[in-house]
Amino acid sequence: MLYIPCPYCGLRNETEFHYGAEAGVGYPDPNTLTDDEWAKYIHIRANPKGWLAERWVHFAGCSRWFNLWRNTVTHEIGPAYLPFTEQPKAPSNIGQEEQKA
Amino acid sequence: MSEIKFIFDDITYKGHHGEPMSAALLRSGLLTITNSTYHGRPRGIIGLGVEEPNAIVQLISDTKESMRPATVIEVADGLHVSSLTGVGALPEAPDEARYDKTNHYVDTLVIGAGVAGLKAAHEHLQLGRKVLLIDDQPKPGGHLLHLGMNLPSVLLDIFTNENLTYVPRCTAIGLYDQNYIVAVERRSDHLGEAAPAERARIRVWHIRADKVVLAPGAFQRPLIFANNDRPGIMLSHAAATYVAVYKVASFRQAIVATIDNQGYRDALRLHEAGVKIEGIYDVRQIASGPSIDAAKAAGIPIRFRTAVIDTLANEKGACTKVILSDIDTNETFERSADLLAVSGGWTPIADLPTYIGIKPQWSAKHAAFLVNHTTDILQTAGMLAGEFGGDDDPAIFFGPTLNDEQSRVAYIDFQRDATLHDLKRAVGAGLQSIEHIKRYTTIGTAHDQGKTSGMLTIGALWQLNNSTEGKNHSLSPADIGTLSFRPPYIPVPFAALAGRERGPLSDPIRISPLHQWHVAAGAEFEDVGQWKRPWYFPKTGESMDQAVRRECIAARKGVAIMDASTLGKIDIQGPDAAVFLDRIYTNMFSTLPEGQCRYGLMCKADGIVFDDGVTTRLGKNHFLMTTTTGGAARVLAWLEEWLQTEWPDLKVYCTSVTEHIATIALVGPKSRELLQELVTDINISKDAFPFMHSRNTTIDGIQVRIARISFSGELAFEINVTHSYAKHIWERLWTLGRRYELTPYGTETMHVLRAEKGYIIIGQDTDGTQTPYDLNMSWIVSKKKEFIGKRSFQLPYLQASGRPQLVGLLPEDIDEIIPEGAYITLYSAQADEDGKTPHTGFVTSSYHSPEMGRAFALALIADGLNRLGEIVSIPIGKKVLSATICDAVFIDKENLRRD
Amino acid sequence: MTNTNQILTPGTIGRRRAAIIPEQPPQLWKSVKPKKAYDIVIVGGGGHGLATAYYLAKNHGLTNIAVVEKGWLAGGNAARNTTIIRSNYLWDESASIYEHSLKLWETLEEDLGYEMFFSQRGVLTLAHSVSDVRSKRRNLYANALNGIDSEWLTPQEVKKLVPIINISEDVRYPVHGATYQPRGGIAKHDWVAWGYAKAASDLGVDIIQGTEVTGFDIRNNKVQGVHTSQGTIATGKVGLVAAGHSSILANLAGFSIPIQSRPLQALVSPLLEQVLNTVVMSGAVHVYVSQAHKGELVMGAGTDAFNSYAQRGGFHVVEHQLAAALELFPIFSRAQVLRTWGGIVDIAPDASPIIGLTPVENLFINAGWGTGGFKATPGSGWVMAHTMANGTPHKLNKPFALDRFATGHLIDEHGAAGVAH
Amino acid sequence: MKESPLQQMNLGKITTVAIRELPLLHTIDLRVAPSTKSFEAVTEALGINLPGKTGQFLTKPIPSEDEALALCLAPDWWLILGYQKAEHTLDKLRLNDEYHFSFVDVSGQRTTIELEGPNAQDVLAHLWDQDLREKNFPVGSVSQGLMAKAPVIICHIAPHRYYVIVRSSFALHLWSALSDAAVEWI
Repeated sequence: MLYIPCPYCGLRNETEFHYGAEAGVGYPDPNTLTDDEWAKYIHIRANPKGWLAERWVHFAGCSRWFNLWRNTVTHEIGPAYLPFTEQPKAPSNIGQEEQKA
Repeated sequence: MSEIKFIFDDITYKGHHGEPMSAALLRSGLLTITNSTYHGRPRGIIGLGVEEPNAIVQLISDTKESMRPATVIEVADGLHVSSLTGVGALPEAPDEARYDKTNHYVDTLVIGAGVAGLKAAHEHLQLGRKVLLIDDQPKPGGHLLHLGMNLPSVLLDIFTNENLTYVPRCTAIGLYDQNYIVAVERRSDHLGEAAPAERARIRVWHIRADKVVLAPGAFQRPLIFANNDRPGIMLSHAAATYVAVYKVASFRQAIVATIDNQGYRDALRLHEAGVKIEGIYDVRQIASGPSIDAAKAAGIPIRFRTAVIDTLANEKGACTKVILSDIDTNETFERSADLLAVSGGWTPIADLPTYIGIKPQWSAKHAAFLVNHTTDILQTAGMLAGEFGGDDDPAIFFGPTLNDEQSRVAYIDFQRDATLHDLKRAVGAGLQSIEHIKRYTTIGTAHDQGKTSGMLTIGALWQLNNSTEGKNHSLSPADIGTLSFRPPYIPVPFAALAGRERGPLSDPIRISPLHQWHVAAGAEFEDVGQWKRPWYFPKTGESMDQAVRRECIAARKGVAIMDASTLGKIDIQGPDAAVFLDRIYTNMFSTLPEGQCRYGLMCKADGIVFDDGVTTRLGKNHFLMTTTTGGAARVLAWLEEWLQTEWPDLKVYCTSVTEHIATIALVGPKSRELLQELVTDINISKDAFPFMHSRNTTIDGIQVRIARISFSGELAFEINVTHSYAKHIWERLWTLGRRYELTPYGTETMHVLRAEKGYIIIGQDTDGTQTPYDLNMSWIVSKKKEFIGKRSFQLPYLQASGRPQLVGLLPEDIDEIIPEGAYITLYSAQADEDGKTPHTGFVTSSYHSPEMGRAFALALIADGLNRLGEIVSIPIGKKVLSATICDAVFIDKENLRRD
Repeated sequence: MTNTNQILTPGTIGRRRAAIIPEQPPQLWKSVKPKKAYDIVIVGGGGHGLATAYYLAKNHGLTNIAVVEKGWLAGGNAARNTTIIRSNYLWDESASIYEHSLKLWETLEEDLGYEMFFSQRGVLTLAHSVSDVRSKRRNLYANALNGIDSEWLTPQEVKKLVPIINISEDVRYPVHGATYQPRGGIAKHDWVAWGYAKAASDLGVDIIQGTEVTGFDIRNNKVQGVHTSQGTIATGKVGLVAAGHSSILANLAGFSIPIQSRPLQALVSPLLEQVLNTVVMSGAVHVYVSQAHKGELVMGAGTDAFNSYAQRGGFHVVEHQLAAALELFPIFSRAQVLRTWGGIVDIAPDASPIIGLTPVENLFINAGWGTGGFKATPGSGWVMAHTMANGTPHKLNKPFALDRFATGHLIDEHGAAGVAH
Repeated sequence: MKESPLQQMNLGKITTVAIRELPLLHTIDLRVAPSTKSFEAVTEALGINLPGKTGQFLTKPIPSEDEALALCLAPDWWLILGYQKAEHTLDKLRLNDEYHFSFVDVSGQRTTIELEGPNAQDVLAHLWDQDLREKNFPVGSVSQGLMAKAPVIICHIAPHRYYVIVRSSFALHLWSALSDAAVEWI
């Protein structure tokens, strides 16, 4: 039972959310794409081991969509951010930069 | 402690209320509890708690429950138990017990009320935090309880702190991400017959803690030697506790075999309780510490570098003699004992942290795997973290070298009867990974999940590796790896985890405001998602077919009424509402005049139809969308997703009004006449109120919106009214409708009526692979605008010829209703040599039409629209039906009846 | 082959000895260090990878093969599934490949010379509503035309076959009938993989454990070797058969596949006297249960909703699963959950596998079996071996090509499979 | 003529927990982006003071309506309970494209169940998996979620007093679930 930070409602159990796969895949202009490119938009989303910026919607709460960094191996939860806002760096990167500083 | 009586295997035993059943049985002198699962060997109690592999019994009191360790059953009046041989049985009687669940959020959760856990609780309370302390024992104290000692007052004081919630008999079974813990509290079995009826027998706790302290303690390990499974051979800590604390006086003469100082402490306790200690046999070269000094002072004989190698038994199988071996000379000798107490070292309970991927680390000093872990949110304490108390000094030793014959009876997993021989065989078969060896030998897969056998397996493998040709001496048990633990930490009854989700509470039942009327009218119901919808309304003695025919005729010839309240309804407002709908639906909505309705179809981006319904323009910037019953939540989520994540510039708000608005469909040629009696504010004549128009008016002063929408092809009115007035309006229509023989109908009749008109049902005439073109609905696909899914129509396969298309089917036999889902073949098609018959489509909807007086169907048929008039076959078992492909609209192709 | 037909009356107080398990053979497979070069490298030592290697050796005479496994052999989904075998799929393409697999199952023990407790005890798939009945019956008619044994059972007939099931109308979602495939059943998952491993090893296939593939040597869009944690292995052909990790490997080879990796959980009870002699599945209420040979109830839970490689899922999924199971089987109330575990399943957009060529020459992929991979093990290995040996797909896996997502020719088993196993 | 989903059912006792339906509360769903011209126009026309933060509610948001409540469910989403005369005040604004808001009467969409008594929170905790601790859900808080799988809105009205606002079609189901959860206290 992941504990997911809704940007509006705060921490809530995962059963209140629906998953929306990789974040930041915008709707392309369909008419400029080849069939392959269109298929890629429809069907292919990142599936990495490790940190993934992904979309969630708090369907049982405020019904808002948001993006979230989450680690697919450790289930660590990173920062949440709103659509159309700047994507924060992946948590591991944040850590590295802090170490350098 | 009051004395009680309980029954085990039909014999009555006495015990003290609340003590472990194992203690009472041992006190009565019962050593052999059962026979082992595969080898049939007599077995007795070896442990103190959930680690017990042998004494697994079955509760018979109330509902039978198998596979419970006798070491954790608290005896109470009325307890009735029988033995098992490793195979449980399920109860035939229904389980009348209640089970519940609760959710708990807390600052600090402490798991384990031993000294380490109590200290942690104390610390966190001192910091002003709220603490939840859970422990699987009936009383706090952990190890101290086994030693018969009282808690120090500083730890006792925490129980009066109002910030502490202490839950005994509560076992953490799982640790999950973000400090989510599932625990199981046993709440009534220990009360026996005194348990209140309304009390939940087991409560499952879902706990989320800001911080978790794990102080679960440790299990003592047995040792591997030949015939190490005989009744009378016990873990030394358990034996000493039964004798010293529970006053078990059944043993006269004991041998203690040990690899650490714990054996000495236990020997002392046995000695002090009056058991003669024949000797302490220690595998170590030398040992020191207060416990050794004390044992010497007590005059207990001690011999070093000596290990048990075998045992002998009496006719009942119980241990009578112990064969010992000098490790350096291999000289063996025999000693008599009715108790062999073994101390093989401690195995800290590392299960919970491993569930979230924290790996235990080997410590040679402790001869154990530890989890010494501290983060902001999770911390281990006590023995798990390596706090063994300082007087243990264990050897890394799991058993002496045994020959082939001895290793066949040297048990590692008692419950699975898995031996050292099995382990050697697995290694010989070429297996290296401990996971393979576990699977090959089945070690660790029984009820106790390897609580005692897991570490023995690792140790035995390590010893086997070290002994082969003298190499690998640098290996440690850590190089063997650890076995994976899997939740739950202890077995949990299904019923406990199902909790209150039983019967009607297992999934919500959704009902319309007219539900009670339908029930009173004798409706048969159909499950549509979570909704209960009237399926048909049989009159006394009527079959479903008869009822549906009557209902269909009423709708086509007179007037009929249906509850359509379950349809999804979404209020859509905003300056860009029309633009938005143009993008969502395949057809145009920006051109829809105010006060009018239009049917719309929506696709996913892959071009596949996913919902449909009628949308009404209530105002310039205001629409009311209806969706399918099952699609309501899905469609609203779909709209929100596009608005929020793709088109935030569109000024549109969507609001669900599914339950706010109840919808009553009044259908049939006499519907206008009937409605006219109630609606006096507006003119509802054909010309004043045309098809697909919507009007606001009142009935009995109640605001209603009436729409000229028809899902049957008949003249029809949909009356929309707020939830709280729905029943009043329905009953008014019902009362007035008597003169018209107003007939209520359900979903089955609705389906027949719409199929006669070729109207689709999403999910019945579609299966998630149809484009609008496949449904012969090219008329609804706008060429003038972009909409979701349009691009996919260009994909080669979606525009290929030969795709299944929606058509009608008329069976040759007019009374033969083709089964829905039946597959269609070319006329007179035959199976090939593989037994396969090529098909050309399948039947989606099929009914008898009272209007046509015959059976008819809708079907998806390859290239069907170009094959009208063709005769096809439908094999049904051994029968082959024939039918003719036809247009999907069977009745009133000119749409004359709807006005 | 084993078939336990005796069913004890539920509730008999247990004093029974457990069924004897046959001993494992004294020799299984040899674990070896990798050679410098092989004709073929199979990435992934699970059931499908081992079956591929076996059929390459047996059917195509190719034995200079390495199976490279990151962890321990068959330690992924092969060790984590609920062992259900059936072939009654909806679409012709699926039915054909799964039926081919089932036919192989029927002679597999003889073929491999290895006991794997294959038991054709039948698979019931329950229907709980009017629409559920309609779609299940459609499946049945489709199966009939595909020559697959499948029949419709009324609730009373279901009860006869499974006496412990509750067919009353009182449950939240009553049983309205079921499809039944008598030839379906179960097998012991570990032993299936071990049987293939032993047989492949006996034919000369190298089994290399504890070796992770870290990249591919690709030149002129042609694979030349695999980089591993034990060095580079040169090879002419590579097969990616690593369920759960298919996306990662495809990315290493420079292309993307439409796969998402999700946790799928299952659970098991302690040994119980035999009460259930048929596999019972219900997509509508999420119940997948059988009783294994030794007596434990084996149940599949649902997939979690999000991507994960953690091999663990949420406990709420298990709790929901048990609630659903008790509605159908009230007798399970005091059965215990002994152990839960999670696997990682590859989910493709149409819930059908991807088997065939990739954009890289001589690099082949076998992925996307979702929750249904176990039953496909023999068939999957068979067609993958054919595809790799010949460089072109077998007719059975041709429809399951990667390019179907661009043409739109999906094989959408969602409706039929649900989260089915 | 009006009927509520639970017909004013009640159970329990105030010394432990009393559970009853508060039927037929007039309810308005308001959607408008905060800090916009539309927001100002709408709140002015309604004469209402709206809570600014998701998860908060205001009692007496309208000076003339003593019993009214305004719940903030999302940054641009409010539910206003007990405000009878709201509708007509916005008619003019609706016709003006410069304003972007949505205002929907949803009185029939949900009904309200009140739990009151020292064990009210215990009963809720049996069915509600959100954090009810004072520090995270003090009086004045509102939250949406799932209770016994039914979508609900919970308000912490006063110490030991909660509203559970449930979708009408789920109301009877939720009532059964609450009765079951409360069994050890009633």
